[in-house]
Amino acid sequence: MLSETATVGGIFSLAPLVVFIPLAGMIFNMLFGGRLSQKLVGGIASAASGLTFVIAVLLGVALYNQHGEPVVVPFLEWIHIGAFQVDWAFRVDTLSVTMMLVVAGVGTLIHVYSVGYMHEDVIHQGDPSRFRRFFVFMNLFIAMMMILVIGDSYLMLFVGWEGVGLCSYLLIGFWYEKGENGIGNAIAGNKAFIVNRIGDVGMLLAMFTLFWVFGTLTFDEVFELAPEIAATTPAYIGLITLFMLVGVTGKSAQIPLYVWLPDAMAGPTPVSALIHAATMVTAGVYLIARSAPLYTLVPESQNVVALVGGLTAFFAATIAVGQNDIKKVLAYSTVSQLGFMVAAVGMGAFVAGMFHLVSHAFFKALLFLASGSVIQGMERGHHLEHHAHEHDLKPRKKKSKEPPFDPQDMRNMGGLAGRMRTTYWVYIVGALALAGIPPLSGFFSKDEILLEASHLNTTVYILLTIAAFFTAFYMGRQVWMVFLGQPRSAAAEKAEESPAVMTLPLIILAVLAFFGGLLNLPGPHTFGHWLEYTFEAFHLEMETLPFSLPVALISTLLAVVGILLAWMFYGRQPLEKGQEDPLRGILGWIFTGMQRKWWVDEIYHFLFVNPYIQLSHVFAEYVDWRFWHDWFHEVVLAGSFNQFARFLNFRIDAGIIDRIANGLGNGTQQIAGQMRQIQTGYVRNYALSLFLGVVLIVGYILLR
Amino acid sequence: MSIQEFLRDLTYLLPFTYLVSWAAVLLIVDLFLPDDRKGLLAPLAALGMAVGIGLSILQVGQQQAAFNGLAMVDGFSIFMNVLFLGIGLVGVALAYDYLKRMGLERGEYYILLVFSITGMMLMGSANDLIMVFLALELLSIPLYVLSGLARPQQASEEAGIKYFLMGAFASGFVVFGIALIFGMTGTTSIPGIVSTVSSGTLLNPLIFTVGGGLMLVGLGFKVAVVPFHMWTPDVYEGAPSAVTAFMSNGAKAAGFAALIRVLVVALPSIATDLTPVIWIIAALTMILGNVVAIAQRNIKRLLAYSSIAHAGYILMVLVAYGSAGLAAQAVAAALFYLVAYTLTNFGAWAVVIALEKKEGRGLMLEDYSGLGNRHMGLAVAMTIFMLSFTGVPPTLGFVGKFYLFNVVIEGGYIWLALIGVLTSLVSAYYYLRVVVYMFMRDGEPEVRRDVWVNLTAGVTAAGLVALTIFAAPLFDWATRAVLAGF
Amino acid sequence: MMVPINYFVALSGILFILGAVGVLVRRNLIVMFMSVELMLNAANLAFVAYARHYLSMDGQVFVFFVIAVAAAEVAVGLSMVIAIFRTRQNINVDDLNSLKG
Amino acid sequence: MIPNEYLPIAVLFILATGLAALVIILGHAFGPRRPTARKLMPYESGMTPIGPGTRRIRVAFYMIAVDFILFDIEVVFFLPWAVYARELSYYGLLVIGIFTVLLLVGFIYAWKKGALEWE
Repeated sequence: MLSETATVGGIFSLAPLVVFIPLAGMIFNMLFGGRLSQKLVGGIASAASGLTFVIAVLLGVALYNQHGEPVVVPFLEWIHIGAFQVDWAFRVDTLSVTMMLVVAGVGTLIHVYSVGYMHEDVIHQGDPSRFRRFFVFMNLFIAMMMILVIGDSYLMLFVGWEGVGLCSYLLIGFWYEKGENGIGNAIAGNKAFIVNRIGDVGMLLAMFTLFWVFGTLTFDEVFELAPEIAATTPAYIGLITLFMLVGVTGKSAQIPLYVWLPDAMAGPTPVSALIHAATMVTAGVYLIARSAPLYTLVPESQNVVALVGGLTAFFAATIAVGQNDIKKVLAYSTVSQLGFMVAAVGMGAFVAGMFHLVSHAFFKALLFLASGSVIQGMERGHHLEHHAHEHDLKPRKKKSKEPPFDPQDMRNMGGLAGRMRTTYWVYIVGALALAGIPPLSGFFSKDEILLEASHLNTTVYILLTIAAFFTAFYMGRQVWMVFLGQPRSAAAEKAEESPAVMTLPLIILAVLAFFGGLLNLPGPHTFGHWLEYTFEAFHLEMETLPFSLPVALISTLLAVVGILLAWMFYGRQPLEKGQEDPLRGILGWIFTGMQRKWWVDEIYHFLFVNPYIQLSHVFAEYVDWRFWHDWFHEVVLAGSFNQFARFLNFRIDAGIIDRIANGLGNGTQQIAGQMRQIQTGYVRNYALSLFLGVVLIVGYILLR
Repeated sequence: MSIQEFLRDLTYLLPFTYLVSWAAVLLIVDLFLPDDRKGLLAPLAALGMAVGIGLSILQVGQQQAAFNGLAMVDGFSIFMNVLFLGIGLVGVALAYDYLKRMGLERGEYYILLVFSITGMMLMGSANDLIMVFLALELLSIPLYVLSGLARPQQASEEAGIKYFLMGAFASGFVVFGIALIFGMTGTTSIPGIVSTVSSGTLLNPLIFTVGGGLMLVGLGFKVAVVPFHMWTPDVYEGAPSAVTAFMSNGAKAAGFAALIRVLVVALPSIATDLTPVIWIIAALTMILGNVVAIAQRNIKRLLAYSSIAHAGYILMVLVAYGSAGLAAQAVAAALFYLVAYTLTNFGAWAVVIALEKKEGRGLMLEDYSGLGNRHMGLAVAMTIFMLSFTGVPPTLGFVGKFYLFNVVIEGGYIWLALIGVLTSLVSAYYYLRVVVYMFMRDGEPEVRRDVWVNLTAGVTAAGLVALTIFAAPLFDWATRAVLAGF
Repeated sequence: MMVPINYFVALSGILFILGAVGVLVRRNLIVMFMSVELMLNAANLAFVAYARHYLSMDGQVFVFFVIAVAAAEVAVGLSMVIAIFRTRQNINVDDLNSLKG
Repeated sequence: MIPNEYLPIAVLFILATGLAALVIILGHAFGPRRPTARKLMPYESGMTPIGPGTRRIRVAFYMIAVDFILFDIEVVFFLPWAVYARELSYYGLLVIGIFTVLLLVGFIYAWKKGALEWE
């Protein structure tokens, strides 16, 4: 204890800086960024992120020096109500430091990469003034993510949770006026926002229940009390953990709320890498790991979580097989891998889940960034091609008839290996890591999850193993379609490698993705022991399973088979330009299902959005009391007639799947539009409302 | 009562008596100002209120009854006085350029504003139902006139007469309610009522509760809760924006001050009897305000519905108050939320005023398109206000909502809290739409640059974020203000 | 023998409701004001009656204030009606509905 | 119950109302109706009516009326003071003095604003 108080004054007092440095970077760029060059703006933002990483490392070292003893650094008193108090306190323990290291480390690399990427992107999209905005948002995101992981209470976690959601929303809609029909990106942002809101309701309910039951939101106090409450009324804890799961399905894109993540790829690629692959979406995994002392008390909840994770892993992996958009494949792969992590932490294999979180952050960030490099390479090629033919293009003005060129469509690629060598090699590393080929990082982390699953939950184990097979297959498919074979478009022929500022972070990430497995080799279990400090503080026993050869063999074998199959379909005989996907012939409607994402969006639309809109109409009819119309003049009568007509005329607008968000919005708008008609503008009407209120109140009092 | 006592009591109420005299002086000064120099009254009125704040602060720590217990000086009244005078100051700051620009520069504005403030201050210190009634009228009547200030514009006239008619109607209920309470207790003094109730010598508890219910109607009208809210959108839209900005904060704060004094202090037994009624009113208010706001395209109307919705949130604490041991905490949460709401609301109105043009143009959501590109600062400030309205961290609105919900949950009203949370999620839809318009639509909004309006927007925005960190001391202050008198 | 207090209160209640209904059903602004006045005076009646019942001055004092405030209200209302009449040549409340929704 | 002293009055009221109603109803029921222009004319004490029956009153009249109401009603506060002026002595004088001064300020304001001008 003495050592603890002594060190709080030491390096640990730096803890608040992990939030304030990125904030400072953000504010600086906001105030002065307009007058600085792009390089300087990007440099400052990257430096802020890098400095945060340095602090995180220092915290980690300090923590190691005192054998992982958790430290709470008080910062400010925040909310005091009676006995209830929540302070701004920073919790430094091995779990939070791990998250900080990942967020700041990967974040810094992505910042550096973005300096190159955004430089070109803003030119391509035609608004260089947004370069600064991008880095402002990115720094804000780092700050918010830090609040999320370092907070000492569920309330602070929630603040960060909302904050990163806001950043995600802002960055998905970064090119808000672009996308399909000029609103595609905005709709994607909206969808992410609304779907996450559903998850947030879960989070809020969880917090309310927590507070109601425990009377506090601080981690230590909650976990201290939890066993007591579990002994008397375990239902409370079950409720809390299930509500939390709803939040997790929203933020970490699990069934049934995963639909927003693929659409979120509308944001710039570095955003997809940082927020929608490496960090923010793993917040749900972190939340469950953080709440381990609660989850371990209710095995029923654990089962639900594990099953949700397993199903998601499997389900999303099948969808990824059918995608042609390079980023969509990775997006569904992310959903699937998040499923692995959620399944792991759900089963109680917190170390395995966190380990996979870390290695996934490495290789998935790598893959996304590399895909960004590919996309820009394609765009550069397209640009060159366009310019080369400019003079002989002039006479024939058929350009508008051709569908617009899509630099993200893998069917337009092929043969890029020769033109983009660095990108190709790092992509191979990332893909092999993701596929789980030893000795890359993905193998070890995935293997550990499978190992735990084989002991804890057979259903989940089977689901995950099949998912792992699909993973290898779709990554093989992608590599062959993108990099090997012959170019299938003029742009692919002219594609160019990206500048060093982009490839350097790629190489570093590739090294991390390659050697990341060393963190937690089966024997020494370094990472496991590191995390145990945190869990032991709450008296959770973490047993380490011995390495199991059969499990490793099966998964490796399946991965190799997957890659071989991919080679059979896409490698042996590379895809020709305009050629149908060979899988369609073999799988038939199943492949269509994969391509169409199993019609989930359509089903949601049919099951929720449409009934919602219908219901809102019916409801509105009743809310919009006839009374008002009868009472007053024809204006209102005519209005109600029109509403009725509109109600009858309303046609089921099927097919606009991606407008779930808009659908929800419109429904509410309808209700609102109906309700505002009560406000007729006639004073006597208002007086009547007031009088009715009086009559009701007095009536209640007298008749009660 | 001797002359000495009389003079002593006058000094107890010094901020109030001083401000009334100052208003009278302004009235005379106005007569001697030429028509194009009426703007001079603005600094004079501001000076008067600034001095008033100083006088109020000097009273901190005092606790006295004045004029045979008609009025009280206590922590609560001082807190409210400072709040009201601050509201008045911002009201002047927002109006100075606006009135000139709109061709409405009339001396009456500043004078009526000061008179209205005196009414609010009286409301804060009222310790007798006579005072409550007088204060209510003293603050309302100038507001009726102010709403119609822009005559002969039809919208303004309509707003004035609607507000007046409904206000007079509602005060009829208040007076009758007071009559019934007086009839059942034989006194109008708040402590007297309290002792009659606790001694159990009520003539008829049922009629007494009806009286309380009728007072609730009148005060509910002032703070605009469903179903007594109908005047709000029309009046907010029709009245000149500067007036609306002042009214929406001042009248609401005063209304809640009175609700707290009357329902919570004087009629605790009624407060619990009426709990189901207030529960329903609060729920309806939150739902209706937030849902109907979605359909609004006019920013003034949108803010009007928003103000209705927030009245619902604050009213929740009067539900929770009935639970034992929560009184001080509930009232403190309400005061805190009131302050957060006032800051946010003033900021939002400052932006509205900056964008408004003559003849009611520049008030549609579309007119906010592209504000983010053209006037980054203003747009960021507006974003902060919208976030604070929604209750998103890190803004004071979030902390305020947190305290409110906390009290409500502790009182055991989980469902009410749930409605509150869900409706504030709904509210995100229309608040963020303003943000979407500002940052994600293109347009060329014209903005009037006025230093006072900009200052208001900047200071409130910065305050909303910065004060989040000092939430605890602020809340402590609110709690102390309450505990001193309760 | 005194008239029982309840008679006064009942009368005042009836007058009050008459006034309230008047506000609801009349369209002429001036008549609506008069109805509001009726409500206030109904309350005054109750005050005076109770004041006599309790032999206390409080109720009567209150009546004074109500009367004074009512006068102020009437003055404001009347001025507004005049202003509206000048712009619209009409004081029918149902024509005042440009603000709504 | 209604006290006995009031009974005769109540009887008188009922009788008077009933009789008046009876006469009017009977007249309506049995009287012949032969309207002429002259009969339909409003009754103005035998003079020929000039102009419409409900005449619009000039706005200035209302303005004066408003001022009258205000200052007339305020006199109500002088009454109790006048009754107890002796007992209240200087204290009463001071209070009513303050009240008068405030009233005076209002009066000066109205005056200077031209509220008392007829045109």
